[in-house]
Amino acid sequence: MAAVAARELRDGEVVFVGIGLPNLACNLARATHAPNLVLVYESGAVGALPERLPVSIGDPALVTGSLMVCGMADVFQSLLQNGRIEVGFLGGAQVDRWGNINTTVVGPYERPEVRLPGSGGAAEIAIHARRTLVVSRLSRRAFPERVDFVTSPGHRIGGRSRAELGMPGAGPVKVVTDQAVLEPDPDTGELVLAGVYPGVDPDAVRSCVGWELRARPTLASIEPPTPEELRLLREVLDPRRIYLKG
Amino acid sequence: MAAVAARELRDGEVVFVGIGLPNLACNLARATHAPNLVLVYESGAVGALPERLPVSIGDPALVTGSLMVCGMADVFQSLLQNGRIEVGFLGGAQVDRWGNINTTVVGPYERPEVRLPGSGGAAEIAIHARRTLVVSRLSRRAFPERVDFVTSPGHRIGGRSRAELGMPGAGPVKVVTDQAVLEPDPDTGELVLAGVYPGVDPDAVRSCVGWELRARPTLASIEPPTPEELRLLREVLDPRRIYLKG
Amino acid sequence: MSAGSKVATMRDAVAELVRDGDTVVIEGFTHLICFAAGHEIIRQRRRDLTLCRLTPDLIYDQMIAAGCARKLVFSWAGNPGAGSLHAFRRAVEGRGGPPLELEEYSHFGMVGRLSAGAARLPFWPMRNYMGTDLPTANPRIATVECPYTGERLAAVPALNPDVTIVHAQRADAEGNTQIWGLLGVQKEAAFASRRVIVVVEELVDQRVIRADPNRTIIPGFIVDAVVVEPWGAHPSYAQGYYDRDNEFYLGWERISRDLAALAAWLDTYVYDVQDRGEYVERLGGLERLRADTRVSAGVNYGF
Amino acid sequence: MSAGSKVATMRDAVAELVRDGDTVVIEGFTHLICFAAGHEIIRQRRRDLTLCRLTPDLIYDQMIAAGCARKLVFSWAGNPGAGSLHAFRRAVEGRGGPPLELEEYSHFGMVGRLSAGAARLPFWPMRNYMGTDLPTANPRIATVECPYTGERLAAVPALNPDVTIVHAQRADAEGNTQIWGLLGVQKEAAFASRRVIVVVEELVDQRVIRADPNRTIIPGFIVDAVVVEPWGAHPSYAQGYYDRDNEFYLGWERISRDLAALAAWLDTYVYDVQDRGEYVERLGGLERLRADTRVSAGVNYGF
Repeated sequence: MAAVAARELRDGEVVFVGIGLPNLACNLARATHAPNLVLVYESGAVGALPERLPVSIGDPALVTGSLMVCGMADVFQSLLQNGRIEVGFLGGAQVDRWGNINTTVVGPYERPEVRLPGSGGAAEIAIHARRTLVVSRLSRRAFPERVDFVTSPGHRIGGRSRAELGMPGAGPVKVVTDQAVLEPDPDTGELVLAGVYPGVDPDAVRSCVGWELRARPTLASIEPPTPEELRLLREVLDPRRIYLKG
Repeated sequence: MAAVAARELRDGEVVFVGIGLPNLACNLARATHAPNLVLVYESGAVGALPERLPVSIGDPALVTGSLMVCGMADVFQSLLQNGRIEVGFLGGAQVDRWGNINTTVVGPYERPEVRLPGSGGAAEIAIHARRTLVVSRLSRRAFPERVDFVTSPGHRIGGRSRAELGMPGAGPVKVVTDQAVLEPDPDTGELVLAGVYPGVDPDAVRSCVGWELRARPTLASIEPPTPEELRLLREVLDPRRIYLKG
Repeated sequence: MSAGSKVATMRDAVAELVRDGDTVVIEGFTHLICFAAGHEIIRQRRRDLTLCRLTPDLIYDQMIAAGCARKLVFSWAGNPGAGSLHAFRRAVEGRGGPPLELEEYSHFGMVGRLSAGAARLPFWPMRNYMGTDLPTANPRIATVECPYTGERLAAVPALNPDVTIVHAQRADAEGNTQIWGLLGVQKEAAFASRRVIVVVEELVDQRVIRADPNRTIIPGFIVDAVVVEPWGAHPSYAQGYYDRDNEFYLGWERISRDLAALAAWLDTYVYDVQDRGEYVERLGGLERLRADTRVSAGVNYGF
Repeated sequence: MSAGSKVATMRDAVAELVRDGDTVVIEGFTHLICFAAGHEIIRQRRRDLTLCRLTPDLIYDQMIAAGCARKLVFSWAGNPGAGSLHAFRRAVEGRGGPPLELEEYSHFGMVGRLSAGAARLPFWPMRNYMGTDLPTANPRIATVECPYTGERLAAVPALNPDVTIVHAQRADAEGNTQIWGLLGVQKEAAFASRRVIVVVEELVDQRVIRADPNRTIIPGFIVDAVVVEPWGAHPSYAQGYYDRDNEFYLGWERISRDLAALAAWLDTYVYDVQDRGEYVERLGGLERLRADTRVSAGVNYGF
């Protein structure tokens, strides 16, 4: 997933990085085709060059040798709300048919079955980043027809579009999973199957999704990670396999 | 005037300092009875210990060796609007019966006879400082019944009190001139004669004021500068007589 | 210029400045989280506190477990990079533990609340929350109409805590405080607060502060007490002093899952220790976390 | 990480990024006022500019005299510590000189306008202006209703300039910019602007910036051009580089009072010089203003 997500990043872009796979993807991109990627962390580290794999978005390694450290009021107002963040990464316990993401609760808010951490910066990233990339492992639990709670709005919320709701950003342009890549239908914003990993049966993907998953007329076959990408991920970026589950 | 104003400052207070006489008064107070006065300049220098007489509120000597330098958004929001400034100094071309001050225009705004610099921070200082001290030379031109333009509101504006207008600060508690000291009447807020300098005839003061100047039942006689105050002012604080007109 | 010293022990500072029922902010985003103050509040058995932080982190999970909290105001309640805050989850999921009232925002919302508090404004405007379920979960998230465009923006209410506790690398005895590395929202939290406690790794002569005034985040005249508490932010970190103790964060997952283990941990490392020094001793010292040296060059303040 | 260099000459930067009719901000409160950019704008005979600054200072007085300005947006129009801006006064008092439209605020109002611009909000709320005549003189000062208390606060509209010019002590070739000493509203102005020119005393290797990231005020990715112009802020000052030229400020009183003297000054020091180097030459060098050395100690960024 990290390698597939990394390919979505263009050199020189300003990216709002989350911890875990997004961080791996960004550092892989920097090590390969996008050396000038500017990594921005919600903690206030800008242009970080982490010398070790950061274990939190506030890791001291993100500060040492960075281009700028600013307070969080500047992060959210002058960078994110200002429209300076070109790509935002999102992940979540639930991603639904319209790309809405839930990181708040499984079950009802007042009496949840599982209480998740909540928004953090995810609500405003989903609203303001010029575009977002969603990274999530495919499973029926994780891809319901409708999320229990909209933490991060996608393309259609209660029947209303992002434009109607006045959201500056374009929303999720790709949902990268461990088996396939979903993309919003240009007209409706509904997530459709855009491509599968080598050897993955589209019907297997459909069985992991809680709605009638439509597909693009022609499915892209997604390039597996190159040996070089694998080497960087496994030997350089995450040698202790903290985030690489394989 | 500097010496008389200096005596109004209490040790440890946080003072919003203007350039010129207010700066002299604050540094005289620091050199005498108020060594712990915290000088705040609208330029963002906090706890300045100027090694030379600052010639502007942004003088580099206010930065070197200060306790904190902050941006102007912090000066006006976190310090002034937050209510952390205990004393503010104001001066102006015109001071009226109610302690309103004009530093904007003489004559009509659209076609002024004399265009003055304008508010700078004076409007918000008058509104937010816990109390203000006004320093101005006495003259009929400078003390009209009504200012041509209210830049800094005093105790009564168009008949309305500070409380009615919702101003956090107490407004001008003293108007220090070169002949006398005026104070607001506790009930009406109208400026009345509170004290005269040695040898000054109250009627001489009245003739310099554009309204029927009332007086306190008993006038305070204002102590002239002590030899030590004069020495500090003339030899240490303003040896080149930049602000001391005598 | 040197007003009276505000240096106090943690015990005295908390006894005097943190009261039952207070709204308390212990800020520091990943960096400089003042666990030392949280533990003293637990030891002094403060109750009915409204605890506010963007990321409750382990410190509020511990305070919730110890029964200090009536309410939690927050935006992200996880164990950063490690898992869940189980005392928090038990309370919210109704699986035992004291009940806990929630008031939930996003990070931007919490930053806005403290910015409004620091500016002494009643609200803070932002473009946010459209399409999310947060305003439904938290009716205090409102809207405000722009007087120029007529558009409706989101608004959050000011947060003005009774007491804010900020950990910093250094301060002088008057409380003039300098922080570098991640700044979080400490400045806003301190200015928004009625009372302020600054806890530092090092107490320095005022000359050190005056030699680099651009590094000062909090001026002494808004500070009520200065507590000198080396290692006071462990298991979080202090840039230039010590690294984050990730093993501790990972280990908390196991401890906080198990009520008995959690109670035992609080006994051993909080209730049964006199102060921070003894806490560090029981951990066998923390030298393994001592930071390496990457000293920046100075800049010229001459004129 | 090192994107393309943005280093340009002042001539090219102004030619490309400052256009007739633009709304222009040259910020710097007493400190770091970029006279070098103002003079190049005069030389290139830009017209119909809306000039915005808290304190127009000598630089805008010169640009007004040279006919660059259609409108002035400001909060304090004096010659700091020295007297009046006479080109400005002539225009406003109708005593000759090109007409000049005014939009007047207080300092707080201007700071709020740029803060709103930097946050991409349409307005900024504040407690201000009650009892003053400023809202009458400037109807753009409005009020906004608090959604929680119902009280009416003052509001100022966002200011989003076409181009902002900031002078700084140092930056790298990508425009990552560091400032110390007085910070004014430069950060807000840069983030509020469509285009940004950074003018520096020194171009430094990116390693210098990365060695002390807390000093960075403006990140390179919002900067369009980096101009290296030593002494570029004269007669204002650059902390650690050179002092304010007070004799120049005092002398401006006499020059600006007299149309002929002012025209002659512009010819000699602006129109007839090629660039900043020649300007400094004609002044006989500025070594007398060179700052003394008061270097701060570094701090440890290790972990």
